[in-house]
Amino acid sequence: MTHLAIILLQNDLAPWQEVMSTFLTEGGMPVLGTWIAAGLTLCMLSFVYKDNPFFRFGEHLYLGISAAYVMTIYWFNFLKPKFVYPLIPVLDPHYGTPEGTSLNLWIIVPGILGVFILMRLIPGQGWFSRITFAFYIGGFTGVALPRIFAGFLLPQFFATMEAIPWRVNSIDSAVLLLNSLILFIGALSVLVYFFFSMEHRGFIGRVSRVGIYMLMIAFGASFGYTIMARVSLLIGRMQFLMFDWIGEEIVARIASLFHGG
Amino acid sequence: MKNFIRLATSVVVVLTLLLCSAAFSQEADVELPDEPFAAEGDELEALEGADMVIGLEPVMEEAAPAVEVPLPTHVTVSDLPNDDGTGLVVEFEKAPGETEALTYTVSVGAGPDGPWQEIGGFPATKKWKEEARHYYPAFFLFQKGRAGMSKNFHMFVIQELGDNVPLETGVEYFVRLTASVGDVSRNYAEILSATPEEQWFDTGRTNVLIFAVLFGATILYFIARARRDPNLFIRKISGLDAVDEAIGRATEMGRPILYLNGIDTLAALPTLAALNILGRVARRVANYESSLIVPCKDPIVLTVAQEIVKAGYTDAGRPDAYNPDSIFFLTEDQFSYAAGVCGIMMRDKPAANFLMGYYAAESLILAETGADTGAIQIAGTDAVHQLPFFVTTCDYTLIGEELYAASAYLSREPLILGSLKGQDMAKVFMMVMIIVGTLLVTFGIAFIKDFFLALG
Amino acid sequence: MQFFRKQFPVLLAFVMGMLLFVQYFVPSKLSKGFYEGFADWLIVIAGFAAIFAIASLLHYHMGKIRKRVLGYGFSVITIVAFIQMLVLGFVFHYRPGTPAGWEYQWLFVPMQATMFATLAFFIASAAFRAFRARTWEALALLLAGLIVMIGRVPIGEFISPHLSTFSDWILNNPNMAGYRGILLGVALAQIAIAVRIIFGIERTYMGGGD
Amino acid sequence: MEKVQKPSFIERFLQLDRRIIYTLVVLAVAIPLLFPMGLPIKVTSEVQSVYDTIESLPEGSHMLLAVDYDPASMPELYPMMKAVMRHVIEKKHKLVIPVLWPNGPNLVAQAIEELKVDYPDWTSGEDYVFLGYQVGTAIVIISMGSSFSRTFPHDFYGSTTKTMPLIKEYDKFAQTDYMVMLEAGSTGDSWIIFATEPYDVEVAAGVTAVVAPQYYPFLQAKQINGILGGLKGAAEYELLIDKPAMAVSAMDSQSIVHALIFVVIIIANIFAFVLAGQKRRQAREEA
Repeated sequence: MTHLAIILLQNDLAPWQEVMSTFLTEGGMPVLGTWIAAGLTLCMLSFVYKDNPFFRFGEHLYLGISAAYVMTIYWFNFLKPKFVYPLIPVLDPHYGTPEGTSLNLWIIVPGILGVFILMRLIPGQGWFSRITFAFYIGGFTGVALPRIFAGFLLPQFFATMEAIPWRVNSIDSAVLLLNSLILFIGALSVLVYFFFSMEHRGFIGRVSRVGIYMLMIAFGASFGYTIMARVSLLIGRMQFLMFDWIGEEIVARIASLFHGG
Repeated sequence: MKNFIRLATSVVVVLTLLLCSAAFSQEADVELPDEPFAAEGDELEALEGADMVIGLEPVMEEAAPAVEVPLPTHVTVSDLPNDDGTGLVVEFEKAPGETEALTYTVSVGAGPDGPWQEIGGFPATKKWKEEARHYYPAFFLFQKGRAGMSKNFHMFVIQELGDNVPLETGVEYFVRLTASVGDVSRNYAEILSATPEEQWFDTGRTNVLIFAVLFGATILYFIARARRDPNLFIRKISGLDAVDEAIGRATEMGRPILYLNGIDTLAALPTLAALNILGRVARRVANYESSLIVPCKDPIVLTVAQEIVKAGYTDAGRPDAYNPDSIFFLTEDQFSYAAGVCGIMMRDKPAANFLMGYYAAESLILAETGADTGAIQIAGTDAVHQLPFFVTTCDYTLIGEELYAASAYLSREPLILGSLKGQDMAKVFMMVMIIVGTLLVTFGIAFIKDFFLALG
Repeated sequence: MQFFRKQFPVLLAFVMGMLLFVQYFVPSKLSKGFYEGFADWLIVIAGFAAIFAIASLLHYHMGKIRKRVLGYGFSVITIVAFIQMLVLGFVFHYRPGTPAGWEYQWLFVPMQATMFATLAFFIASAAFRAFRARTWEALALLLAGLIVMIGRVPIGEFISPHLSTFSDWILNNPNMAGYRGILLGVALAQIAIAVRIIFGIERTYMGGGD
Repeated sequence: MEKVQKPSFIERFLQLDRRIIYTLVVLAVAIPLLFPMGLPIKVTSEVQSVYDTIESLPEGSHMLLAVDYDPASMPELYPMMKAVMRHVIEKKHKLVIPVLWPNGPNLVAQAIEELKVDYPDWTSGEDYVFLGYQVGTAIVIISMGSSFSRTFPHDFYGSTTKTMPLIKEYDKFAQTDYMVMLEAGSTGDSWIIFATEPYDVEVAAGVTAVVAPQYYPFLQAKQINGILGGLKGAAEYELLIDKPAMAVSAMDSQSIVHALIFVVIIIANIFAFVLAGQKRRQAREEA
């Protein structure tokens, strides 16, 4: 799900908007909506059987709508507040108040870099965009590098260095020892599997075999773990089709046919 | 192999040195268990910035209350370390006889006589300096163990004067501390003051700097070495050996090749890795004279992908065969992108699918649909939660690090191979550290681990 | 001009990379402002790239319509859907109780949920084909998968009350160990690629380079 | 090498068309929805403690229900949300509902409408306030520490919050007696860091199965006092409040689908094993 925010304006709705709102949220329109939603649900589900014109219709509709959705968000959340307002602050509805955007002509620089990308549309001038790529990728890599250490490498690194509870005097403590050995040896053997500059033979070969087994167990476990969540999604769609669309009463009546009552 | 030995030796030497100093510090700890301030006073940056350290005797402001309200004996207000000059910090050792009912309140004024503005309060069970590791990187260094560390010091950070008004750098602020139990309150005897200052190095990030320089230098060193000695070994990665086979098969069948760069933006490193592989694949596709389809999800990735494929065709000597229309934008929404790609898989029937880069839940939709069409599928991702689905449904999967090694493997460029070697050396270093560190921790010497934890 | 085509981008990537790397260690106001400014700049660039993406989208579908490719009618659907949603979105945002909000609720959301839900089918068929004990590795995958899968639903309790305990154990121990190894390796690989990019050794992304 | 004339049943099963599996999955989901079987569900301790806390609060306690998910996670979190809301209404607690995910509000509105059928006296402004969505995650949470009505000047329906009776007595995060957050991502981290920890408010998390592992460390650290995990957590809660609904009936489907996949995999493995044995024997005979 896209987590780009939509700004819901909290302003009071103008009268004509209120009329429109009533029309869309009460009476026939939600019913029509349910039917359309049910139809599209079936269209999209049909592709697991095989490609067909219904799916193709749904797919193309979905592509168009979602592309437009994202593009409007680009405008409202990115270009308008970050580019247009700093360039022409008068356009900001908060202009003149402390929350208003102030003039910032530096924003022309990324504007020019952005235009370089659009130069790709002109044959032969595509190389300009390379400057933008270099700015974007170079800068972002600089941002990422220390954060890989801080957020990723070092925490995992230190988490692996846990004391091994080697004093065994009960079954519980034996399990603890086993767990900590699995974590320790498991993580190291997977790292050995990833050695690229030496051949996996002899000792290294054997350790990397252990690494492969660890990976396989991890993959199997994640796979099994995810099944439940995915089945939930299908149940959700089925509940929509059966109870929201066909209707609870009709479904109950159909069910009672089989109950013999 | 020689390098391994050399590297391992240096690691052992460094660790021995650290171990020795650990032994000393342990002794120091035994001698002075209760006075970390007095013992290591000059180690503590926290105290360096203090403008005032005063008042041992609390003074009662009101008539002796019926309820006993304890006050701390030793309060300091100082600049908040490691910040941009908008913070002050109030610190004190917990008052003798502190109870759960006790609440501390901090007020700030422009002058020593007020007017006072209440900034915030906290119960005596909260706000411990021991929990604010980031601001006091060295504070824990010589404390015994981390786990059982008792909480002895309160700290309260002042960063704004209510309603989002930040503190100003270089302006002196006056601070009053009040302790209260129920309705009875007492003020701390002295009004303290301090000035927020900007810092230019974040000591809380020292360990990141150390590791970044260490690993960066290792990688650059091996790149430099590769310039002199370009014959480097790289182990077999079967997923990448299959690239030629897949492209060849697509050519024979006269069907296109589908290449996906994942669903993340260009600001993600897996996407960059995927684009690097795209460059190599495009060159091969151009040589084989088959066609390539690259549907994109991110606008910037789209533009870069076009440039890369064009370069690949040019390098292969067939710039005329490059068709910019085959690298196009589908949409930026996750599941409609998946729907669109599935549509392409089912209708254009590519004979080879490359699924590289970062993926989320849609990974399985793409891989299963692709498997159904009978295409050879080569996937590569570092998204650990999607790896199980690629491993089970694709013919070949590049797991995690292999995705990043792919561009070295396919290009065989000495410099990039060198960086791979450097990466392996960093790995050896890290593994030795983990083994030695774990052994030390197991036998009760937590110094090395604490040393690095303390730095960050 | 040759300089701007070839060397300048490499230099720019190096300068930007180093500046932002150093920025991480400097808490001062200047550095904070620089970082925030950079983030805003990236957003603006992304906005312009989005315009390019729209051009690409329209060009792709218009091309199909112009050439009367088989099924070009579907491209018409995409273009019409795109344009009407764009207009409605600009006018109404996606507030509930507006036409844009209505389309969002009754077209976009159900299609998204359905695409997501198809995973239930795919995960079943993938399990059927992949969970075969052909090799010892595959057996490890199979066993871990089956135990965790059945240990998470009520029917697992039915079979054995220890099953869910055991499935939790697998998730917290061998599973975690495997992922920790992958993550450590990936972190190292990312560091290596970042260093290569900053120092201009990896420049595939610039296209037509060397 | 001569081929067997017709593929045996075993061979045909191993090559089973995926569409047959899909059909079986659909049936395994739909039939239990039509005919609920009521397979036993064991209530776990992390769900029980959420129920116990709400149960033990005195009538009229202030509860906050944070809604941080969107339609994609609806199958798991919506039944959970309804079950918790139902419990709150039955115990006559006061409820305030903020939403920090842009596409969440419509789901809450829908749940409120559905609950009003059963509880027509449950009134906005007095018994509950639905604050709607506000952009800015962490900033919103921090700002709610000082005032709900200033952070959300209007509720979802456009009424002014400041004058509502409930908001007059319950306008600050610190006045919360218990909080439940419904999370499909990591917004819960922000709630814990900026609200429940600083103000020392007890909180429980209702989460999707996929993000549940992220929240268990909080439970271990006692930063949250309970977890409702995925559809199973929702089903357990519905059982606790004795109102089995969507989630309980869905659990039957879950169990049946899992059992189906399990059985099919086991049979496939046995068949593959038998087939391998047959092939080996054949090869030996030929040799």
